Amino acid sequence: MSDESVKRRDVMKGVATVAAVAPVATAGCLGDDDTGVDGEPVEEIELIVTTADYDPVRYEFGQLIADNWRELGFDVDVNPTAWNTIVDTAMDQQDFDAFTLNWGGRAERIDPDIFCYDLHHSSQTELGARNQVNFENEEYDEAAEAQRRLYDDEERREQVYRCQEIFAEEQPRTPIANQEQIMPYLADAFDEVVTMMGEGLMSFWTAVDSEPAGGNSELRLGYPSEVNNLNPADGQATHDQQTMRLIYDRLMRINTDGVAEEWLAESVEEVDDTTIEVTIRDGQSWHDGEELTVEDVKFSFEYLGEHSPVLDAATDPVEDIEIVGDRTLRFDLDEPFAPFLAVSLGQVFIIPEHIWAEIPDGMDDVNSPLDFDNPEPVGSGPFQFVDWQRDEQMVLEANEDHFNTPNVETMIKVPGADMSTLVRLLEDEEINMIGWVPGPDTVNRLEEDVDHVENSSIEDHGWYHINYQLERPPFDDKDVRHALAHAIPKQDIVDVVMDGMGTVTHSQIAEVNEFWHNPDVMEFGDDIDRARDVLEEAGYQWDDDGRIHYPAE
Amino acid sequence: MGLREYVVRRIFQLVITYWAFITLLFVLFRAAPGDPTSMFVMDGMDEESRQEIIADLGLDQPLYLQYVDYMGQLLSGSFGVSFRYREPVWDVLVIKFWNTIFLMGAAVICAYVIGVLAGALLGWWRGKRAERVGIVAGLMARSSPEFWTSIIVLSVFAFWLGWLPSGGMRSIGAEMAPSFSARYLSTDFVYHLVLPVMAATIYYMATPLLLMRNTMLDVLKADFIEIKKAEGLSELTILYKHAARNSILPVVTMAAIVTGTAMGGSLVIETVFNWPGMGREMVEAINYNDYPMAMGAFFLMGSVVIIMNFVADLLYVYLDPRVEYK
Amino acid sequence: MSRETQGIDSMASDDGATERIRALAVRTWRTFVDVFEGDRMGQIGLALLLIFALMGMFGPWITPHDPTEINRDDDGSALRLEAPSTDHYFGTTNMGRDVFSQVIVGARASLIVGTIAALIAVTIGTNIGLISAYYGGWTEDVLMRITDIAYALPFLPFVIVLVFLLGPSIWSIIIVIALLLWRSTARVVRSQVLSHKERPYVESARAVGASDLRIMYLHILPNVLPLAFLYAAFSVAWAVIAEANVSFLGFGDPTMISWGQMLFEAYTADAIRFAWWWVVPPGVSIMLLVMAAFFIGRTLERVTNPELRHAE
Amino acid sequence: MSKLELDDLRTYYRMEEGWIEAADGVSLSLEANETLGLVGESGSGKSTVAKSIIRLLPDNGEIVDGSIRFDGEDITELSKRELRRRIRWKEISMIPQSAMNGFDPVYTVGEQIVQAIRTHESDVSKAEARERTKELFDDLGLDEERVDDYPHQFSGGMAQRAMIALALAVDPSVILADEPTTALDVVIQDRILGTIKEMQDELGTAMVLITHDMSVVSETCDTIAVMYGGRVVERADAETIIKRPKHPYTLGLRNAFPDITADSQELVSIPGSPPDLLEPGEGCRFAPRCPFAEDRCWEETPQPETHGDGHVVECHRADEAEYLRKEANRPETWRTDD
Repeated sequence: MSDESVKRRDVMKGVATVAAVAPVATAGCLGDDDTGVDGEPVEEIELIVTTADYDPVRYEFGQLIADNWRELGFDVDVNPTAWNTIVDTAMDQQDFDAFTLNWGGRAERIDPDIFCYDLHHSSQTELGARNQVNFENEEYDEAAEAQRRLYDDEERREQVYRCQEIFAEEQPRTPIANQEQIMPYLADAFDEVVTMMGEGLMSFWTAVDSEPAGGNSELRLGYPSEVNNLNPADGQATHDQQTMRLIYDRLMRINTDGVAEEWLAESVEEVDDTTIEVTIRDGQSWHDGEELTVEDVKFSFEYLGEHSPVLDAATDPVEDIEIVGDRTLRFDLDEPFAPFLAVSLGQVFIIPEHIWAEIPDGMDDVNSPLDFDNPEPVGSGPFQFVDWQRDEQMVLEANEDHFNTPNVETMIKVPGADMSTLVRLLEDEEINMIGWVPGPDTVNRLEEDVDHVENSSIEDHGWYHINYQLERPPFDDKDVRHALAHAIPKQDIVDVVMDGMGTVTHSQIAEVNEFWHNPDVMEFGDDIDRARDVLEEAGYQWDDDGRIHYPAE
Repeated sequence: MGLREYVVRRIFQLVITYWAFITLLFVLFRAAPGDPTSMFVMDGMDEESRQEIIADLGLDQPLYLQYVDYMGQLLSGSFGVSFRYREPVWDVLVIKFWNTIFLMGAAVICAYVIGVLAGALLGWWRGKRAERVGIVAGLMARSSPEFWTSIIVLSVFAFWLGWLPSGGMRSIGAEMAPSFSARYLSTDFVYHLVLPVMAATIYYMATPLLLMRNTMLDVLKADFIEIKKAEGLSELTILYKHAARNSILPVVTMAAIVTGTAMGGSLVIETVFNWPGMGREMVEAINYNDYPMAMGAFFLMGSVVIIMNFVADLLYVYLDPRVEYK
Repeated sequence: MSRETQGIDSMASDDGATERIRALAVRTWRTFVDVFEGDRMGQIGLALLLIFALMGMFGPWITPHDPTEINRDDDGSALRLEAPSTDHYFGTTNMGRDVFSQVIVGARASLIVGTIAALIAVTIGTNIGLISAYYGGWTEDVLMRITDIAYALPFLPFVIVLVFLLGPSIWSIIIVIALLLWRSTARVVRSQVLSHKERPYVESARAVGASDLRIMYLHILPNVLPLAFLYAAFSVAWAVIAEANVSFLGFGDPTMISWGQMLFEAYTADAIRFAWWWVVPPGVSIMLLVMAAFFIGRTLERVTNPELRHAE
Repeated sequence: MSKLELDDLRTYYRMEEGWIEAADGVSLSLEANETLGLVGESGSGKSTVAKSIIRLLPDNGEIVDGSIRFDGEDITELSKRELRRRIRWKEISMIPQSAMNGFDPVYTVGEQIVQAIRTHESDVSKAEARERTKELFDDLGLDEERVDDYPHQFSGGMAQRAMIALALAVDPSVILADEPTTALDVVIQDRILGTIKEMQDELGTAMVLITHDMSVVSETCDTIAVMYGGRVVERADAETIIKRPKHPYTLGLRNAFPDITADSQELVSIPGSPPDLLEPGEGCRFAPRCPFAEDRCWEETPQPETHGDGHVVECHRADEAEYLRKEANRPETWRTDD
């Protein structure tokens, strides 16, 4: 705590110096008499939001937040920016005052590691890494590191709770809301529809375990964009991975409760802190009929570890893989890594060595594994690839030989140019499920007017939030962050922008992620008066125009 | 100048235009901000991985080397590999190209047939109320961007009357026909084709319609029209065999431009009607920073326009026996 | 000989220049008045344009609501998708914004893009046409090849690519549209100048030693100006449509309300299915503005082509 | 019964400002095999008369009164359809001023003649029609092979011959020739006129030759009607008109062309311009330009009066013709004050 305050004082000194130098020339005429306050005015805040069409929610709540901040006396410029540019400037170059963001809830992110460690550990602050806000807090770092080492969930949870507490107290980002994921499907087509936090009807389990109604044997799933490619080494887009995991097995799967469970692995055993022993199921085969062996598994981790930029992080902790039996292999880790089961074993695709060993060397025109378009993917998963007409449909067929044969016989993935074309297709019964959240108005219309369509609903553990650049004033002052956070109309955002389809949140781990969520952290939001009080107590002042000024020196 | 010499010269011009077009493409896209990885940052990619991919795509090479590469690739008939699909751009586009050609080709043909016939009629009806109504209708159609006509026909024929499918090119789940002709001649395909073609036709019809009417006014003043009337030919014969036939030249030249507009229009029409064509691909490619794909689509669209210009010039020579090759 | 065949120029001497231009202005003005007087469509076009221009200029002051404000009812909840009422003439959007106010403010984007892009395009086009026709030779060859290449570029894709490269702002939209739109003006102006170049008034100007620039801009240009005006009207129409298309595809200026953008939002919110009042006003506005430009263009066509005046 | 008889034909054009009285009370008659010359300046209404006969008036043109009898039948009463099927080309064909513009440029001349034949004689095969076209070409002194040429490949004179072939294609009984030779040079003019005459004699076709050129009619026509300001001011047999005209306008016209009489060597044109026919009101329409106009000429419209054998004149001073002729021969008479 004392370290932190020292640091802050240093920064403040810096600011004061700048502030003292810059307006010195004009000090005479801009003197204190004019404004009635001592400190320099707080800089203009540029709030970067997405464009309305990229994400109307972020665009809209950006405006609401700006309105409230202005009420506090801040000078706020809302700047709707193309997503590409946000990535380049704000996320890569860390060149921003504040910007809105949404971490989508993928199954792999149910494990708290990414939200606790990757996003907020001080080692992740270099350009391009994910701690763009430059949050550096030793105490936090300790907790974030600790949760990685603890294989015991209860013990680990304590550290995760600690992370959430410090995060809330420091407010390097202000969590705003979790979206309610409402996805429509045809009621007549299914007896039972499985859904999952964060992914809704796009989840693995929906495809595998949903029970079609009599007469229907197909899952026709619409999604508002097309799969890019089915190269397991590439898979940059979430959607690609969501498709490939139907075709390729993984050793573990994250189940609907968010817990990693054995999948292709029959058993997973922690031999010690850094040694994991995995035994794979007996008698598994590839879609082309070849037998799936433990060598394939070893090959997959090594091959993808070497060639796949996306799975790089997942294979990173692995130092060595050793085959110790017919169906058994051991992973040796550099250091204890608790998320290994969920994040690594649960993410790395198992690919056939007899095919991928040839790539790229056995191919013309393919220079690296990433260049391979993998036109007819061969996996061992519950679905096997049949045909793909890009932008029309992708046909997958149930793998009858799989240990968990899907309940549907066929799955057709249908891409739409946008949500409205998909909703049209659903109403025309051309497709029977949509793996994306339509706008609230469409949800209401489907609910009220369209009888044959039903909505499935589940919370997202992904979170809408706002980021502050902690290296820049005034965000370097925790009091300011607190005040800004208090001023955010979280409830209004959920009610108005999301039309009630969401939940206010105060932590980076969502409430729906019950096991890891810490319900007892500092809460901010919906209280402008409190925000003003906080600023006043910290010595901030307002001039006659209502503009906020830094505390006098 | 003989016909042959004219054609040769025209081909030479074609080559120059092509080269300039291709170079322009390169310059445009290499100046583009962002790179193909930025779309996926939120999906969990770290910085190191991004740099790896950028190097893998050759984007860290000096610009002139990239240009040489690019020209070499194009000369060997390759557009390169899609950043996004990891598949040769040509393989993706060859299917979408035909999807677009069938859609926009049908639309331009419909627009021309209807526009020319109706435009001729408007010219014939000079000064009548029907002409006025026709002109206003034509201007109205031309003033409504494609997406607006699309929204209207969609609302009427798909949502309200429910006669036609609201999007897509084929029914979902239909077996993919193996042969080219079976793909594009099935009733299912035509059923899906009607609505987008209608939307596009309404917009593109206006240009030939109004132009045809204008040139008709000139042609109808010609002496031979009077003679043909005096000859006792039927009005229809005079209107379509003589007057319209003589008015069609500028309209034909305009076809190249209308085709160009239609290529652009495919961006909008295909997006609204969920049509798996080049236009929609291009919009997505830009959104995904997939430059080879966007370039490929742009290249093909430009090629259609350039070739249509070329064909229009040759057609001009064919249609008008008086034309001199200059 | 009529004015059109002779060219508006008989004096080549310097002192006549201003007078001549004034006379030309007066005559042109009279012709405009004449032509518009006899043409209902042209009058409708002018009236519409005037209305839109007023909306564009005074929009922010005459809107009944702030177009970006979320309207709420008494208990603070947003008035989402309200049907048209006396309070909200065109109803509200899914965020509770007033559609009527947005339509009024949206006029500005269309007008700015339409007029400025058209102005730039016609300026470029007229100059290229003038210079290439006047000098001929390789100048003409080069300029006309460039024009050919401009014709080879599919309009909308080019605009979208470039807007994407330059960043989505209204100014890049304007520049990019203008960058292609000049091509048609260049071609027609060139052919018109070619025919003027050989006329006696140019010869005599040359005989008294007028410079090329002087001949081009003081003698020939006034004669092709009506044509340039005509193409300016058409360019306005094309530019407005282009802006709408760009916005509809999601590449528009995110900081500015425009009709295309409104339709894009309405379309992606699927409002076609349940909120016609949000869809129809911006669509009809685009149509009417473009129609106004075409109506005016049609009337101007009669100024440039007197034959048409008699034909109808 | 005359082949073609116009009785008090009034054809007006509707304008915003009122009616243009382009043909105002025109009476003419044409016997089989006769050639009638219709002479006048442009704007005199001669073309309006021709267009009225074949009913090709522009949309704002209207036959407001009078009749046009063809073989005794009033063809102004016919429906468009009947007119097209029975009269046009089959009975009355025409030769336009410029043959080059009379053909559709995008079809060969042969195709167009064949089309005309087959429109009216549906039982004729394409090959037969083509044969007949070749024969016509032959008769008119054109190379048979040229039937496959496009109009632009013909010279002016040849095009005019081809046009005559078209006009004669279905053997009409009347040809309206509207300034058929004005576009050609003098030598060819003569030849074409000769050819027309020849064909006409051979086929027994009547012809109305419309021209502003007195010298042309004098050689070719049996009767001549002179039009001015929408009215026939004088008509008679050719010799009478050439030798003993009575109307001052005819006198003036005579002076404007060489070789009609040896009396005047100097070519003198009539000063002034054609009258405005927009509701002209009372008075002789030639009065403003007439050197012999008197007060009554300004006030009363002269009516047609017959002077001798079929010589009809519309002039208050027709009785003083001898004196007028003498005066008219002096160029000074036609000079205006300036």
